[in-house]
Amino acid sequence: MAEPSILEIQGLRRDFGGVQALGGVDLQVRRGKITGLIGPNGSGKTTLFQAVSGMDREATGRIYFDGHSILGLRPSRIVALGLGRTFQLSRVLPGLTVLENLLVASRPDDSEAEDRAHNLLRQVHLERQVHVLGKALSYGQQKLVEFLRVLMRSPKLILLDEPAAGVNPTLRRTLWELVRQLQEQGTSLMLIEHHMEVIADLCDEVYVLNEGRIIARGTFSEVREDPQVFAAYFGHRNRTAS
Amino acid sequence: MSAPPLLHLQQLDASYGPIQVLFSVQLEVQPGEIVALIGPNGAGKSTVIKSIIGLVRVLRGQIRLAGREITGMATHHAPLHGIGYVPQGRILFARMTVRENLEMGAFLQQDPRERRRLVEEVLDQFPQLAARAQVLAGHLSGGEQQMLAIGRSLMMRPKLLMLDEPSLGLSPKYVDQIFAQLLVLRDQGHTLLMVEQNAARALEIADRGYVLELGRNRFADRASALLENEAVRRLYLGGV
Amino acid sequence: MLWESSVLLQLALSGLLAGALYALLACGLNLVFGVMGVINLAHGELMIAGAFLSWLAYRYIDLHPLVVLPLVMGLLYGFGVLLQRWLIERLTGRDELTSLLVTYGLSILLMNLGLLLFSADFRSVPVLQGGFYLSSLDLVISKPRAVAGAISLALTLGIFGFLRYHRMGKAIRAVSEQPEVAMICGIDVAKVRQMTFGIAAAMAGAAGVLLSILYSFSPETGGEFLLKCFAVLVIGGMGNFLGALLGGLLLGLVEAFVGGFFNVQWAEAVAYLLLVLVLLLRPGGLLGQRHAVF
Amino acid sequence: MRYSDLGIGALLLFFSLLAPGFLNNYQLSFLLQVLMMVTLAQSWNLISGMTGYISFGHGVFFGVGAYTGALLLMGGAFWWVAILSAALLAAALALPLGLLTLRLRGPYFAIAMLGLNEVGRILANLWVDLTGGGDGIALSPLLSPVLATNYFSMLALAVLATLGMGWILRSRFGLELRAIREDEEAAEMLGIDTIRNKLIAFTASALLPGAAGAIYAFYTSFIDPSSVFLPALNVQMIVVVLLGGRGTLWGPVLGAVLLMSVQELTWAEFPALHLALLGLLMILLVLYLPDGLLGAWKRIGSRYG
Amino acid sequence: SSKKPILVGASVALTGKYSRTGQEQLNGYRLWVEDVNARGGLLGRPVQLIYYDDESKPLTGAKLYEKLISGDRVDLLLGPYSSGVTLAASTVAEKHQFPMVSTGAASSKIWARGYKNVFGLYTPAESYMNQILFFAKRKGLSRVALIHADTAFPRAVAKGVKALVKQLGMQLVFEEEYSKGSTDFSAMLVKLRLRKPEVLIGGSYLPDSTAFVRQAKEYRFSPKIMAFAVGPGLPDFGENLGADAEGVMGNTQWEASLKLPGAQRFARRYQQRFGHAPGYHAAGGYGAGQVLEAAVKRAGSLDRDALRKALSQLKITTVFGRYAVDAAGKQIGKPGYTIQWIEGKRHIVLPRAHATHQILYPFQPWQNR
Ligand SMILES: Nc1ncnc2c1ncn2[C@@H]1O[C@H](COP(=O)(O)OP(=O)(O)OP(=O)(O)O)[C@@H](O)[C@H]1O
Ligand SMILES: Nc1ncnc2c1ncn2[C@@H]1O[C@H](COP(=O)(O)OP(=O)(O)OP(=O)(O)O)[C@@H](O)[C@H]1O
Ligand SMILES: [Mg+2]
Ligand SMILES: [Mg+2]
Repeated sequence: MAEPSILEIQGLRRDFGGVQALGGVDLQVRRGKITGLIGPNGSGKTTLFQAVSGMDREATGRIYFDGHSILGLRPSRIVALGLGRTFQLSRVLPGLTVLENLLVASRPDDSEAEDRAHNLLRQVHLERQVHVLGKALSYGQQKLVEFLRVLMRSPKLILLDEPAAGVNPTLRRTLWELVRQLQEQGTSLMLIEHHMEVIADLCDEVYVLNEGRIIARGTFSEVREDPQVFAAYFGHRNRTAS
Repeated sequence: MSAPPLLHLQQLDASYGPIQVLFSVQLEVQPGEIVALIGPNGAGKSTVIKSIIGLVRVLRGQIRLAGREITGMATHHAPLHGIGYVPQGRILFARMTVRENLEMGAFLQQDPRERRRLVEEVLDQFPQLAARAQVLAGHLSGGEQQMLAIGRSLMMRPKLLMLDEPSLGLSPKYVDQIFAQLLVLRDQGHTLLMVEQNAARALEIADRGYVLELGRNRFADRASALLENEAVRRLYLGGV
Repeated sequence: MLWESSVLLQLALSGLLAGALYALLACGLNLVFGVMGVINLAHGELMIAGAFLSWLAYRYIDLHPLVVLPLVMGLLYGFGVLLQRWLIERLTGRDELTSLLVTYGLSILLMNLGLLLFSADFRSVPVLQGGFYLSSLDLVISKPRAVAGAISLALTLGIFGFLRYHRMGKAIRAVSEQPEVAMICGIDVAKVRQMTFGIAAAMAGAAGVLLSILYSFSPETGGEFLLKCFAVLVIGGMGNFLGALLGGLLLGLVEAFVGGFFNVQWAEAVAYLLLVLVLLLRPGGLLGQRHAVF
Repeated sequence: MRYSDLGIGALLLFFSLLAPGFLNNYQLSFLLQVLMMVTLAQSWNLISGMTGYISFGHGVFFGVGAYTGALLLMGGAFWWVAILSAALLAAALALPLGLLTLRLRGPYFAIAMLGLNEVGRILANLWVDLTGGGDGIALSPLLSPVLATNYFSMLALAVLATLGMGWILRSRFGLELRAIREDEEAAEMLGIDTIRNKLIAFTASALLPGAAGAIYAFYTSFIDPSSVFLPALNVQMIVVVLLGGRGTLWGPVLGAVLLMSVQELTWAEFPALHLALLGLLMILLVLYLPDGLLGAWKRIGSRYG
Repeated sequence: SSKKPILVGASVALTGKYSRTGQEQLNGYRLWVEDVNARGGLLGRPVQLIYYDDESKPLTGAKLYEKLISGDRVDLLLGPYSSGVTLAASTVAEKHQFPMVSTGAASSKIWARGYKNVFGLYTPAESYMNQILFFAKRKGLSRVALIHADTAFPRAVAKGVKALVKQLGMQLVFEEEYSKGSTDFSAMLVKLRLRKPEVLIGGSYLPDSTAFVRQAKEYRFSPKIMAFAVGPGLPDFGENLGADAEGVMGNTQWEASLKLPGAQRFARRYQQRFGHAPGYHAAGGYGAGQVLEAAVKRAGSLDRDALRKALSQLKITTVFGRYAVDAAGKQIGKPGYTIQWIEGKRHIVLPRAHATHQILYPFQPWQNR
């Protein structure tokens, strides 16, 4: 392969009025792989997603997605290039039904969108909620809809921001199953997650972010041995892969 | 047992507008206990807590606090009844300082000196917050935010503290801290009712647990028994 | 000859004094927006209600507007509380659009009731006539302007202090951020909202009384002032209390200078121009903050 | 469009086409005004009902259309050329205006539009050479098309507006507009080109009032700044949509017929009261009939059906 | 069956910015209808007035004349109040070739459009300020400042002033237009103080002229002559300003003190009937009725062509004054009058022949009062 990484970030910086949320981050997401992004709360993970997805256009540095420089592009342009993301706090469209939420996220020319939507909803046991308004969903249900919505366009790269937070353990397994299927179909993924079992299980490579800087990179077993990572992230009681 | 339970839900039905969500839910919390409430998404766990606190309309049934009926109370009376609540998703007054957030927790305390004293007490309890007392709440890290939300709910020294997913979105280090803090609170004499998707860990520190599904009671037992229960493990704890 | 310092000073002074009134009015509008997310399009009519009360008191019981001021503020406080309880409270949880529409309806209703009761005639309360003359600077200070400006400023700053330091003021801020959590803290959110709307209405009423000694007014005057208030809010940043104060003074100044150097017709349009300019260049307002800051 | 919608539409159209045959001039002018309201309301429905961007200044396009139409007619243009140009000019104005204002979220947009009417009025007043300023423009009765012509032009416009709305409501474009209304950032993140969509909706929604303004100018033969840049017109179009039902097809039609009839009656009976009543109506509607008469009808229908 | 009433239609400003003057005009119409019917009606039929509120808006006015003509099928038309509404309404009348007697409108523009069906009563606005300017010239004044609102009538006044100032060789040192409804003149006054005009002329209505005088006092602006088009002619002007009205000049179309046939009697009856003294708008309303009455009598029928002919040839004197129109229907028979507030009362001061008081000159500077 001529170009191994689908996402290439170089020297990404972002300040919020003096607070440096990202202090020059370099990062690659390899094609067809699942890349984990972990780090303590407030370390800048979501901020990085905001910049990559075009929601925040005030970051500086370089971001290449699938060969295009995308820093400064509007989200819809970036989505058109094949990127999809979820939000940490779900942004389900409150006045649209669950089905409409999925349909509006599909490609305009997708004639099978409706079937796909029903299929996906069945997999996470939301088939009874098809015609329920987004605002009438529980916290976890919203997170699930948010996740399914990204799949409607079959993007090349998906950024997932704690997709399983607030989702119950059983469904969480289904969700990870879906993620693995996506990978098998050739989709690249980047995942923010605080559950270490998942990171250990799914991720081919892991980046650890702390105070806006990458402090470690490697496979999960490599980074978890790193004393710096241990101090910043895991704390006194290490409950990792079970 | 002569003393009534601290919290007692009897045959509780509740709804959002025309849509009924809870069906005859039963639940008891004894003084000094930690009780965990678990179940799949959309089971109605948050709704149970919201109906206790008066944020959701109760259709039928009763809610008793130390024997006294409080069904359908006005939410802002919760501190008067000795109920503290930590909502799902660490919701703070982001543009007020840590100290002001805590002060709001003791809004009902009219005497400013007494209010200040309460703030100091809670800050003693959470040394991490003490260092950042003048910082805007919105600028705290996730774990600190959750601490602040809990601290705020403790300002009026509630008998009953209800927490909706305290570990949501927290990094492992903070999750450990929070769960440790909950045990400390129990030892200080607070009674805790906790909703968690981190169900296994919740049951580890809880005395008893309830499993809710589709708005109905499914299981209720000692926490350790639930952890052992095959069906519970498979269906709700994500085990095999 | 327009550049003479006495002329500049003259324009600046009358601009600032007029601006203080905008600030008072805008701060009330801002308070309601900051706390409830409601843009009260009837705020101008509340002001006119204050002006007419002042006029009635002067005309029929011969009371001086400055004596009537606290009374009018009290009455409008009560009216504001009722409006909140009967109207705005019912809209909580509905989208922004809804409250815009309801207050728009309210504004039309109040204005036309005003027209029915008082006709479209312009009134004024001719007290505090004339001006002080400072011969050393060759400066005249209109008496009504000086008094109205000073009172506006004092009221605005007083309310700012209340929000900043008083327990109830802090409760208002808490409600503005997270009403549900405020409830859990024991704050009676409905009451606090009523109080907020009441305060805002009282501020509008006070502005009305001051307006009555400054200019002539009719039931239709409210709308024009409201538009200026929006310019003020946008300049200062919606929800930003201090911003509104500064924005008000700034608008007064700009109007005076545009009127002085160009033409009063343009001075009337300048508020809107300023509004559009700020919106385009700094959509968050000059002091740039989207959310309630007190 | 569904068959029932087509049926209703055809029926309405049939009667409207025959109307000039059996109505006197005054009744026909009344109908013309109803059709105008339908047109304006559909246009407001498109931008504000669908995307949630509340336009309090849509009347400005009406004003621009009225002046364009009147001036062109005086300059010797065919009446239909004048109408077409008025629509196009209004849209051409909406495009840059939308580019500027549609970046503003929520209340900011509403505020920016609220003042627009006033700016239109002031400009028309100041630009004396073109508009005659406060004196207004009187079209010679000889130049203006006759009432029936104006009536049919307005009818065509109302039909066009309703057909367009019917299409949009069922199209993906409509769904995307609603997504924008719900959460614009999230919609953008779902790949919806929000800027383009808003601009299209805004520009398209300016065409209708532009044309309507021109026809209205022909019909009254006299315009001046304060009568075509009329705040009350904005109120009326909003009330019509609310009365009928936001984001629905027949809501604006129903609303226009009802409101104009009520106004016509109250006007004669309580001359000073009717605007106050309009305000009250607006409040009551939002409080008690949040989704308009059509919505209430559907709710009752589903309860007993 | 010939007892079927004759319908006279009009729109009046009952609400909106002209409601005050509109109401007076309507009262004038109503008093005339009562009198006509007391005299046995027109052509042996009773007269009935049909009117609607035009909200002071031209477009509404136009709509209402359409309603009156096509809907109510009235037999005769009276005009609305204000030049703006009349400009709009007359277009409808013209479209239907329906003659209309117009009062309450003074802008010459109305009669410059080649219409054949509008017949005016008011002295045209362009000549309102002529007497005052001639007087100023006689006193050797030359620096004139002109301010005016931006609607049809004030603009017409301004046009007349500018032409005459030029013709008399005086100097226009300041001119500024303001939006109707403006009440803050502080910036304008700062400029006026610098220009030091001797004569200030305002093309103004009541609210703006009142506000201007108040603020002129605050800013100590005192030219030798201060005159406004409409405001000082109304009792409210004195009421609102009290002693500060002293010396302000203005125009009137009519005063009860004028020696016109029936004027005193009209003023008395009006006072009884409506509880206040009539202003010139009321007298104009009554006079318009009289003109219509005379025209119908002369035409002998309600035929529109006959009426039009009668109206253009008619020359009579009503309680309002002389009526005679040129070929376009514009009033040419009636002079204007200059008034001044003196000791809390309105007095006619010019022309001399009708004066009820010696003119007060110059305007007392504020600081000397
Ligand atoms: N809009 C903003 N304004 C000011 N500061 C911000 C803003 N967004 C983020 N920050 C700050 O930037 C830092 C990084 O935040 P970010 O949300 O990226 O953290 P995170 O790694 O996603 O944390 P978590 O695991 O809790 O979600 C934090 O200190 C946060 O307070
Ligand atoms: N505002 C609302 N309006 C209507 N229905 C709602 C609303 N909020 C929740 N529901 C419904 O009530 C049910 C229970 O919701 P609840 O929030 O109590 O679930 P939960 O058990 O807390 O789930 P989670 O673990 O996802 O937070 C869900 O099926 C949801 O669809
Ligand atoms: Mg994050
Ligand atoms: Mg929940």
